[in-house]
Amino acid sequence: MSRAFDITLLLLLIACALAVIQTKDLLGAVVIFSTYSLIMCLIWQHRGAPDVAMTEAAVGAGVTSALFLVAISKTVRKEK
Amino acid sequence: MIALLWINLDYAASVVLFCIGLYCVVTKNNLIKKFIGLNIMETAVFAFIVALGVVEGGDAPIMGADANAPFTNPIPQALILTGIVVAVSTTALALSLIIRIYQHCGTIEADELREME
Amino acid sequence: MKRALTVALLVVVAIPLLYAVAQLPQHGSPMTPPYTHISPRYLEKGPEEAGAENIVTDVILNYRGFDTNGEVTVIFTSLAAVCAVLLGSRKGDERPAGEPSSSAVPVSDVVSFVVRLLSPLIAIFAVYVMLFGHISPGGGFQSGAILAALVIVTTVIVGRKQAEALVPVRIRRLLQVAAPLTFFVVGVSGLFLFGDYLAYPKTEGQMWLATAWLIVIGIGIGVGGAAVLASIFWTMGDDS
Amino acid sequence: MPASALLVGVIIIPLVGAVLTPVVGGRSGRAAGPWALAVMLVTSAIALMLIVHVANVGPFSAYLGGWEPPYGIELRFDEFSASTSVICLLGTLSILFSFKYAEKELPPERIRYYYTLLLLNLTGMIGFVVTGDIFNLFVFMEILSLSGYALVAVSGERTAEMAAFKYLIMGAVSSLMVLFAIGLLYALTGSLNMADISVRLAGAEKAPAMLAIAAFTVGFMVKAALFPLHIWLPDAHAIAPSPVSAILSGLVVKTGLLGMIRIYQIYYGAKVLDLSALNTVLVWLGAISIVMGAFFAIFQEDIKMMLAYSTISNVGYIIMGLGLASQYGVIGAAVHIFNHALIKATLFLGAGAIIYRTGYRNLTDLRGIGRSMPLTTAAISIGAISIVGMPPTAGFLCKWYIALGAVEAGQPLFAVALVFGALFIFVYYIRMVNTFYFQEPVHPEILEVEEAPLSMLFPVLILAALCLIMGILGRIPLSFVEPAVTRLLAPLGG
Repeated sequence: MSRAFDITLLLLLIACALAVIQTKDLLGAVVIFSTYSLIMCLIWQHRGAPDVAMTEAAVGAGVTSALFLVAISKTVRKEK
Repeated sequence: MIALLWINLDYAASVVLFCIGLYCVVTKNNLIKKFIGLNIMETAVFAFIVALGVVEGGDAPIMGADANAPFTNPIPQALILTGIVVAVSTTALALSLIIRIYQHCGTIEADELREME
Repeated sequence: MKRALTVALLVVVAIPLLYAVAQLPQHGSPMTPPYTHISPRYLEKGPEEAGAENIVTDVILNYRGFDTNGEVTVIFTSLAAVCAVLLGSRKGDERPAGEPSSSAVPVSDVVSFVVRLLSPLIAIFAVYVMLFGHISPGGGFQSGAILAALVIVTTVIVGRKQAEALVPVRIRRLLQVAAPLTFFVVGVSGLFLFGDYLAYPKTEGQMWLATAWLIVIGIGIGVGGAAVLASIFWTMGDDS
Repeated sequence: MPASALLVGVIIIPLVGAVLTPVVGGRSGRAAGPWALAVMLVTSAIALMLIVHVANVGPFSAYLGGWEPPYGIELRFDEFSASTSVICLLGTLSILFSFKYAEKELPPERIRYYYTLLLLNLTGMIGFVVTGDIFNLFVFMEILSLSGYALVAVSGERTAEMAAFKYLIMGAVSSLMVLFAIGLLYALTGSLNMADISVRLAGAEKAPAMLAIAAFTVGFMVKAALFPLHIWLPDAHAIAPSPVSAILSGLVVKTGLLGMIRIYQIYYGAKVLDLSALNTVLVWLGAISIVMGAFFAIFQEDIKMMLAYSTISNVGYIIMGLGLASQYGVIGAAVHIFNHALIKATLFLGAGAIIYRTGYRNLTDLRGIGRSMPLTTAAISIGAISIVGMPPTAGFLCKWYIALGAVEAGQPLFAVALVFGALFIFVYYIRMVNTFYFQEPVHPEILEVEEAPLSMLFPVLILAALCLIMGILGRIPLSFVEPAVTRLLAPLGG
């Protein structure tokens, strides 16, 4: 059971990574990227690493995404 | 090899994510997109290192009255805490450079920037 | 063409990588070198000799405290780097050719309400994480990141001016260097009191003191980290 | 003061100095420069004491937090760590050189951050060469890389920012490679202390150990700008402010090479793999780097661009010496790390002084500068003679040793490549010196410019003098690193 859960999460992770690459809209890509971070955070929580999970949730999904959003608002939103 | 990879599934997934990120860094033209790719690579390496410390059925390494062995290895977790901070620092600097480049050149597409040189 | 080449190249890279990671000691087994060599001592003796029940906190702040000293320096470097790249401008800089999308879109009432509702709770959570990093998951940097996230959403809701008024510039300069300076003070006092840089009290009966030091460093890192991350956000948001 | 406290101090003092620079510097940043200079002078004094100590008693350690290795982090000062002295010397002189530069070229808001980043960069390098813990190495590598990327962009020119971004992308990928390799070594040994890893790696699985050294090599080679991975270097080093170019070319590139030496220390000691295949690859890449770097340098008009390409060929020399894995080769390579730092700093700072006075960077525009700035051009000429490797200058002995090493390793072909590369280098430096002294100026006003200001002239002259002195006293560093090289190569002989 736990194994199936693991594999589902890993597949979701890879799917998110591919989706980030495919998305032309940078804003969308950043949102998917923060989802990716959250899934990663779930995996780490599940593997008994709550400290890392918490950091990833706050930094990877939170602060990093905010910085990306600032950069997008100051530049362009669409990839050519 | 496949059987071994099935056991070491976490490591294999990290390698796949690493390659996806590398693909994004190499082929994408948009600088912000390149950098999202780099972030994917970074998380892949972090996932690899955290996976090194995992033990079957392990609990978080927090001692207390109701804690019971086995515990996961705390060292990789400590390393990755540092790694995540390094990653966000690099991201902040890279995005500042991108903002500056856009202010100077009006574009953040790598090929257009190359033409301007 | 370039894509096909890259994919081919990646496959060439990926196969040896996969082959090598397949040969690594088995994932999840308790017999791997990482699990048998150094970590047993940390797991067994951590709470007694390093002062925190959360072994990860023991490792990052005590056993491998110097790494964390470097880590807070890295994030400070990042702040200095962002300032060096973004502040000021050369003479004759032309204004951007493309119009950056204006940030005048008003924030929706729902979002604003929810943020106002949640921010005190987030703040309390951050303080909890900061102070209780030694017995529960979390610690200085996590709480710093949460505080920074709080500052960032507050900036979005109430606007830059009001958010910045919370932390005046003079104090902010000191807060930004709080984390490295805390390490310096604790490290040097360790050097003079116990003979080694970053040494903690180790004798029996003084463990509460070691725990107290862990909390002090945690507060330093939390406050410093939050100040640095928020400053990076503000600096990047400036219309330089 | 016990030696271990000094060893910690050599990292901590510049670190705290750097952190305080924005506060001390004030809004105008006027106090930041003198403050940074004072910090570096104190650090240099400590570094000197450490080197005297290591010459007397051999390598020694400091345990941070009082945890003995492998449980805590160990700082280890050995003969290779003596490069701290070069870091401190170049750092001090570059900061002094920066005074006038920053005043003229930088927006005032950036000045204090410029000095902060310089100090952080130097701290990162000192930590990098002194630490004995492999993850701590990574942390310091990040401090020096991040500050390096920003220093390239600090002048605010459009091209500078693009060069910095290119540097950042390649640098970040290479850092990840190193982190991945650290993870692999940790998986195999369960340890992060270098000496401990070396002991425990002996019985490890071959494939992951091989992947780890491959990842380390690629990662460090990007930092060192070896041939196929050098593409970031010319732009970054040529466009950066001159004092920064001196530090990047003289020191930052060398950290990649010193990192390689650390990895060799682990792998040679563990005897887990036969590294001769990797060494052959490195020797070949080194040879190609020498020739390619020299070849491209010939066609450069921009003086700093030419110096940047010349760095690529000199990295080639060092890699070749390391890859030969023979006593003479490695000694020559290790000493060339020191000497090239001195020489390249002379050249970059000299070029910077000329650009500061004239505003021109192309060789054609600089014709006849030798008449109006005689001291600076004389210093540059000394640097040029040294880098070609003519006796009696600093460059000669190490290249001679590397050539001897090639013969010793039974590969005299590479000695030929080395001489061939030296000829190329000779061609373009002769061209430069010729332009300075013997050609009629294109711009008549070039004859009117004044000699460089004292705070710029002093560092350049000191460095040029050192190039000569190190040539005459060249045996001292050679015999200084010899025990370390013997220890490094001992497992191979057995």
